[in-house]
Amino acid sequence: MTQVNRVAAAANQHINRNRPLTFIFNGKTYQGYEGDTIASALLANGVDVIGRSFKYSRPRGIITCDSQEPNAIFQVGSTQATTIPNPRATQTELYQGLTASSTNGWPNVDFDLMAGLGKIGGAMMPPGFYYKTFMYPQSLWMSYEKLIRKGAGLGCSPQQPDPDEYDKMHHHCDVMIVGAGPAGLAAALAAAETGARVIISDEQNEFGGHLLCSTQAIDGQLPSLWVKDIVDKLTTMGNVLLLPRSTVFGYYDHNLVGINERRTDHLGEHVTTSSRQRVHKVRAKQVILATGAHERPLVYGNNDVPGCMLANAVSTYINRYGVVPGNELVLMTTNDNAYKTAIDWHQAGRKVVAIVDTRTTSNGELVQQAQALGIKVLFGQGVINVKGSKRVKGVEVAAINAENHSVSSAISHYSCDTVASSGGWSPVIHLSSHTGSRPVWNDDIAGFVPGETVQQQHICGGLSGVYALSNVISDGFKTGSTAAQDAGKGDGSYASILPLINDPQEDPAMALFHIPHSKPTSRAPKQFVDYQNDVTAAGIELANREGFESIEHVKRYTALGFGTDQGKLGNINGMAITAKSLNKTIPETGTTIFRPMYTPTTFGALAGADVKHLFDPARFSAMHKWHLDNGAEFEDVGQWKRPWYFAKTGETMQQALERECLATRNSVGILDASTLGKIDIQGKDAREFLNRIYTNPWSKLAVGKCRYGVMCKEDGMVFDDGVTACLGENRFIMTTTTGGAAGVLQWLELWHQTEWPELEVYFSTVTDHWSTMTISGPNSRKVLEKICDVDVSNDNFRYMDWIEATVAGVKARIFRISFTGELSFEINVQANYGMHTWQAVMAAGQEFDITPYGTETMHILRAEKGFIIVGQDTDGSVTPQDLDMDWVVGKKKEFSFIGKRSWTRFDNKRDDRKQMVGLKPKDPKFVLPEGAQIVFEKDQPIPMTMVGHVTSSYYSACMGYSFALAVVKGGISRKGQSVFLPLSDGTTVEAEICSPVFYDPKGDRQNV
Amino acid sequence: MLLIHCPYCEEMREEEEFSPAGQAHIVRPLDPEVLSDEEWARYLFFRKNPRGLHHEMWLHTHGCRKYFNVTRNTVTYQIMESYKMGQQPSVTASEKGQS
Amino acid sequence: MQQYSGFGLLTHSLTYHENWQRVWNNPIPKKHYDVVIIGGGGHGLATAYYLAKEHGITNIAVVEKGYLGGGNTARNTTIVRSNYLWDEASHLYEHSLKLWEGLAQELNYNLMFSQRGVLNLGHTLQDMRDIERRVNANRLNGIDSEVLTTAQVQEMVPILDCSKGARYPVMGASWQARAGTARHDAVAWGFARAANNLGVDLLQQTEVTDIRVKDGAVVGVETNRGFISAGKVACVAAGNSGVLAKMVGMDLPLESYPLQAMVSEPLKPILDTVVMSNHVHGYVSQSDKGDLVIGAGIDGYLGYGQRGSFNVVEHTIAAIIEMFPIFSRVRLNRAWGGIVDTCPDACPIISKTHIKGLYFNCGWGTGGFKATPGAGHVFAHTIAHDDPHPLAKPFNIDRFTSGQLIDEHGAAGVAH
Amino acid sequence: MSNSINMESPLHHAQLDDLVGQSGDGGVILHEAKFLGHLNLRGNSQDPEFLAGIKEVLGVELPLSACSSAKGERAQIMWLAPDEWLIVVASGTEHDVEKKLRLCLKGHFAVSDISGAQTILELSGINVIDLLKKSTGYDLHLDSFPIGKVIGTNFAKAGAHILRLEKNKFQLVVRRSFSDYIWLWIQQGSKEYGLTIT
Ligand SMILES: Cc1cc2nc3c(=O)[nH]c(=O)nc-3n(C[C@H](O)[C@H](O)[C@H](O)COP(=O)(O)OP(=O)(O)OC[C@H]3O[C@@H](n4cnc5c(N)ncnc54)[C@H](O)[C@@H]3O)c2cc1C
Ligand SMILES: NC(=O)c1ccc[n+]([C@@H]2O[C@H](COP(=O)([O-])OP(=O)(O)OC[C@H]3O[C@@H](n4cnc5c(N)ncnc54)[C@H](O)[C@@H]3O)[C@@H](O)[C@H]2O)c1
Ligand SMILES: Cc1cc2nc3c(=O)[nH]c(=O)nc-3n(C[C@H](O)[C@H](O)[C@H](O)COP(=O)(O)O)c2cc1C
Ligand SMILES: [Zn+2]
Repeated sequence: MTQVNRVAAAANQHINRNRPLTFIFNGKTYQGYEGDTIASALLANGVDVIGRSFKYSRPRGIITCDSQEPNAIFQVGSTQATTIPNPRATQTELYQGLTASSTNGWPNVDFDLMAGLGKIGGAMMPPGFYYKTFMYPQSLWMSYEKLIRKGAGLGCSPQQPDPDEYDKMHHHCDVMIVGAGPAGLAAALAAAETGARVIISDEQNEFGGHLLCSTQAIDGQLPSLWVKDIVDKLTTMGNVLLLPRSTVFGYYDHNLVGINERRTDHLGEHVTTSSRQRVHKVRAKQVILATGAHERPLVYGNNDVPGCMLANAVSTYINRYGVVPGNELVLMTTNDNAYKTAIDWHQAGRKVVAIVDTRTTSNGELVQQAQALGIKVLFGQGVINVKGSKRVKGVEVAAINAENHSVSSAISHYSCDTVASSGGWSPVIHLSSHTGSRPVWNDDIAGFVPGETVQQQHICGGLSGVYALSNVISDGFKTGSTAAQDAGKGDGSYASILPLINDPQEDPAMALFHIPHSKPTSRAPKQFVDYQNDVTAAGIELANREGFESIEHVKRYTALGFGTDQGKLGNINGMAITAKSLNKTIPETGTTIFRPMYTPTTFGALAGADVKHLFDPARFSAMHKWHLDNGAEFEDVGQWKRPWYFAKTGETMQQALERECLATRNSVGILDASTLGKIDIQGKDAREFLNRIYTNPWSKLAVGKCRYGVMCKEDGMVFDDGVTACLGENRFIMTTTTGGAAGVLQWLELWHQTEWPELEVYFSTVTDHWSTMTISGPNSRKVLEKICDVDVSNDNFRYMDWIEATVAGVKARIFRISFTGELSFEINVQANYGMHTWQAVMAAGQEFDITPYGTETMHILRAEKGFIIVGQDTDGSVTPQDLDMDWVVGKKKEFSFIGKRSWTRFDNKRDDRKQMVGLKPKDPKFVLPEGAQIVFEKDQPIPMTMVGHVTSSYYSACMGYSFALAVVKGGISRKGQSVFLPLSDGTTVEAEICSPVFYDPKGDRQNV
Repeated sequence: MLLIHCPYCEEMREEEEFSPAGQAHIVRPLDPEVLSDEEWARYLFFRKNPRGLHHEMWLHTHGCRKYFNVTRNTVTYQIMESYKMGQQPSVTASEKGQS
Repeated sequence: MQQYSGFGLLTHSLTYHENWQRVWNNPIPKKHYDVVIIGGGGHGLATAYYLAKEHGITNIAVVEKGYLGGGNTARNTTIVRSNYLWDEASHLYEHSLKLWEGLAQELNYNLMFSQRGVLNLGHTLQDMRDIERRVNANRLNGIDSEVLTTAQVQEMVPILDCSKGARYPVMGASWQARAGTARHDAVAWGFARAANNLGVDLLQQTEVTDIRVKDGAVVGVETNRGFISAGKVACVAAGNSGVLAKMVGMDLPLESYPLQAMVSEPLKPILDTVVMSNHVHGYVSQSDKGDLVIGAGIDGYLGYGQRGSFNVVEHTIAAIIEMFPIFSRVRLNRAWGGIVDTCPDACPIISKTHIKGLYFNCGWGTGGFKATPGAGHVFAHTIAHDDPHPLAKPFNIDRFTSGQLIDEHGAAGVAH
Repeated sequence: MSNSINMESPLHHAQLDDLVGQSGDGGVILHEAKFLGHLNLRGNSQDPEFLAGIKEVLGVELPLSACSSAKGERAQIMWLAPDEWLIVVASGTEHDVEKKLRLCLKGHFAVSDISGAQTILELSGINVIDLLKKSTGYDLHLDSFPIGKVIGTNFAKAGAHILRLEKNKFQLVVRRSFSDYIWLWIQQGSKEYGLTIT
């Protein structure tokens, strides 16, 4: 197929005719050029229908040339891994082999079966129709919904994981400029000339903004030369970062600007040389918004027939891409500016049927120019309806009365294949709205401009309602230097000389949005306001009639502005229609809120490199490699990977656990305990501090001794526990739970820094400094003796003592503490020696068949002893008393330590609180599920009265029966009684409440 | 995302270096045991939660590990000042119903 | 009230939809109401509806400073479920869920309440213990709830990454089949229309600037449209509850934080349950329009700006990709924020106060949408009888003094 | 069993030694300065005796202004907080230095040996700034981050202290348990520039 609409090369064009590119759309092969978007290439090839509308399945064509496009939303990509749902054809650059298809239309966009349904059903589908139906019978809704969902959505999600990578970069600058049109470029140059650090980004592939489609001379030359000149200057300056293809998707508090740079999308589908997209997070001292203005279409009958376009888009296709998207043009405008489009069309050698100007007259230079070219101008009239279905065939034009919204003459018909419309321009206020600033209406330009803000923000050019190019550029220079000055650079003046520009004199524009039809809006042909969701003028008026008067209600009821263009094209028209129908002004009606994303932003880019193995840091101990090599399965504990159990070949988990438990109880086991938090506490008030933080007393703990402690929050609930050892008169080392380590250190610092700064004490984390291995079991001493230079006999090294020694040639601290109830030694060495020492211990233990065990065996062994795990046996609502651990509460401590006061509150004094007990299932082989709920009475109707739950539960290989820890209401005084556990499989099992200490209740084994 | 001045590191840092730590200037009662349950509950749970100026604590988690105070507008998110622990704010709002 | 039905749509289409009635009026405030409800969100409107319908009190105004349903009701991720841990909470939410079932028919307004089920994923052993505990509690409380294995989860949601290679592999999940989503706006509008029909005045763009109290009893509210006298005043202002409390010199055990949500561009159907993960910290469902509705974390600091921090968006999206790697090329369309009022125990306050005739319903934090009908129902009872509804009793303000907190943090670790 | 004592630095398992010289001219150059002595020091910077003691033991003045560092022949000191410093000394001398500090310092102070807890990664090369821009939100411009400055900040999702040695050379102090993550991160982030290990 030939590019029927491609016209002769003109100087200002931005396509490379020497690089033709082949692409596929809806299965057909076409050609375009480098520099084309899919949209320009499709228009060049004369493709009219590019999709079907969402609700009514109407044929749709390309309307715009930029981020406003509501219709040309495609599926791009050729594989299930690389496909991209919903990119806009107008913003997608062509590359060789690009594959795209429409997102709606079945079996295809030219022949769509749903269209018939759309026509019939359309009448029954006004806004909010689904709130009014599909209700009866109740039971059928889920089936109705299935049907509704069948029609949902535009593109398809990929079905396979993304092969591309993404990353992010942080930047800091004095002046960040958003938009590289004439205003932004001038601002960048002025700011950069002061030496300020400048970043300028634009979402288009080339800088130049509006000038890319303009033919207006600057300094007597093509505007692209002026652009090139400035870009060249900026590029060589060293203090400027230029970011093309970079959308500022969000403007956040404290001048944070989020930018998504598309780095490889224009090169092809899966390019491996760099990340596909990169998010830049810019902290700018000053932000200049130079985002320009978007042209508004007019709202008229059947204005969605392919061939209906924005005037400026038509000019852009002609001037930038060398594409004239039709043969016979009717232009409807409310302003002089759009006359350019007719002139461009005419100069491209095609026929302008007429300019329909809604104003009664205009004498502006462009009007005169057009008339001089022999173009027919019809004043005081409007295009009230379009004929045609898959392409415009003609228009109905009539005199209109905007005041009372009526048609005031007979209708004349013109045949044409293209209708361009311009209702004026709307400043691109989106970014300024992101930080909470509300826009204000400006009557002069009939548009909203940014309102008050607390950000360090400047606006210039089209965004501030300045449209004449000479003013735009001088505004840019001025704003650039002012912003630099505000950032502490330069004196506010600028060196650059204003270029010579001749701006055509323009007559005032008319504030008109909605073209009347001879019938009332409700009966007129559909007049689309927001194309993507098929929102019509009639729909908006209906919403108003039904009482949805707030513009936010209109949005939500009709879906106005909900689409992927977020109302760029239709919002202001919708607001104007609402205002009119409610007899209000547009500023009274107000806008809805523009929020990030400015244009849709790839999830992958927002996540950056924080995916897969980098999603969250995985933390490892110094012995991790050993665990890997020895078959460990790992458990996630916080960010740590801890060995869970070490299965030998062919073993089930349960077998491994039984082996590990028995080995430890009968001989010796070894656990990597390096992940426990360790805090070095030094200072003369360390003891006093511990007294205040822990529930038990610390005043008398002698050097060389260890003690177990429990910490509560001020509400009296346990939140961490561990052993603290006295290293010196004024020095302690505290251990915390693995998951609690960071929190506990912050907790200590909080109290010290905010409440008791007078206490002389310092805290430093030493968690990572120490590798910790616990050897536990009757033979543990024998193992240690082989490699330790100190007498570790019971006489010399008592339970709950710690000593310094050399182990395997390495300086070590050994704590004689036990979490298993067995004779245990916790060996701590500097972590660089962790692996060495571990291996030495393993070698020494070989003759005793030393057995590595993981967290699960550790949990079983400690549970047999009734030791709690904070976070498993407690849940933030458990006091030490509830745990039957009143012994860990100091009764005579002078200071009212953290948590104490709360215990005397009403609820904490109840004697039917849930208390920690042991449970013995009646069936000694049955392991109660952890999390099973407990009831006192077996045969209760639902809802049952639950009195507690199982917190830990295991089969004990050592004891030969299963057992559990649980919390039970008033459980401590119910020992010996039966409870019942109704399980999720419908069975109920019985268990007996007992002491939580199952194994070696006297504690002899750890004391030998 | 906020940009916060750490009075100890003496410069502006990204929000992600910090952790918010709630309302500032809540003094722990010297003798909790003499308080009524109501008074104790007040200390534990009741907060000013103002719409407007708020004095709040932040921890420079990844920087100097120090807690400090910030006066911030909870509507505009503007930060008026940062000051060290133990110091008083210089920017305050008089709020109705507050002692 | 004009009845809605498919047949109605057909007949109205013959007259070009020109004859639909207003769904609510826009009245001038009366001088006096028996009950003034501050806050025209879902909860306020439901309260008005049930007061009028079940307690015969119809001289009611709902005073809303913006537009009806424009607060958190307009900005939540619409997850409805009742599988809470503690008895008090699960009974309240189950009461609500039962009301949801049949509410569209009662209100004659399709709320698009879709019981497509909610999965809460577990990624650690402790997650699985907590899930088991909660599911067991739910079942004994009469709430449908199940524990699923990884394989069952994979079968239910084939696009979820359940591989062992994930940073936090999926170990299982809890599943509530009766849970799901509802169309948030429709909930507000449905209640508003029904309340309006029962005679309730809906006063939009009317901001309460002060609450007047005389001799320990409430007498009315000051608004930007003048003083309105009231026998009783019920505050249902979500994130702004603290501001209202301050008007009568009260502090509440509440803090208001920014909570965000976001949507992707619309996609063809790909996910038909709600998938939540506390551990990787994100959740997602797909709306009937096709967009992925994604919930994010809460900012850690107070904020009334109705927007949140960008890093929360980044972390949330990373979490979604961790669960659903195939969504990496999908694009984010919009992100927004609400102001949620959170209690120290992550449970609401439905309570009388020390001021006679003044009531608060607040503290729903990240999860009060699901409670809309239930909360409105028990709050209406509380107001009408000046005595808490039995289901509301445990949610008294006094619990912070007694210590009888209902700690639902486990259930609310991630917003929902 | 042999008598030798094998030390393993936090990045031991990355087998950096094997990678040395393997990847030509990378835009990012990484070197692990392993096994140095690391001491965490706490004390009162207002106390002249404390300052004098430091000077005496380490032969260099304690850096007092925020985010500054000092380097002497025996030690390098980094400011971490107004009352906290990191002292880096030659491999194996940390015990002696600690002992001496305990002897010479008076009043309220604290010293903790954390030599096993962290490692120092030296990052340099023409793209080192690019890599750092991907990793930390701190402004790396010489005006805000001059040579000799040290900052505690985020490094990707971990924390780190970063000291600037030269325009294009930095020291990263990272925690042992996070070092594997940081190694993976550095590899990922420098892919497009090339990574050279020295
Ligand atoms: C992002 C996000 C996601 C959430 N996701 C879920 C979810 O998935 N599931 C779930 O169950 N819950 C969710 N929630 C919570 C849920 O939205 C709320 O708990 C619930 O909507 C609260 O309803 P409401 O009617 O009490 O409050 P709102 O809807 O906020 O209504 C309060 C109203 O009070 C008005 N008001 C305030 N002050 C005044 C005044 N002075 N005068 C007059 N009017 C005033 C406000 O304008 C507002 O309209 C989410 C919340 C957010 C923000
Ligand atoms: N005479 C008229 O009626 C009239 C009306 C409107 C505009 N104009 C012309 O428009 C131009 C206005 O100049 P200008 O520089 O203010 O605007 P511009 O439209 O020339 O440039 C704005 C640029 O900002 C970019 N942009 C917008 N939002 C962005 C985002 N979020 N992220 C990245 N980039 C973004 C756009 O891609 C565009 O390139 C002048 O040439 C003027 O003559 C004329
Ligand atoms: C469940 C749900 C789905 C939404 N889907 C969309 C959507 O598809 N497109 C859109 O633009 N906004 C969508 N929104 C967001 C609204 O546009 C809006 O941002 C939100 O209601 C908050 O209001 P505000 O942004 O005006 O403050 C959705 C909101 C909710 C609660
Ligand atoms: Zn700091």
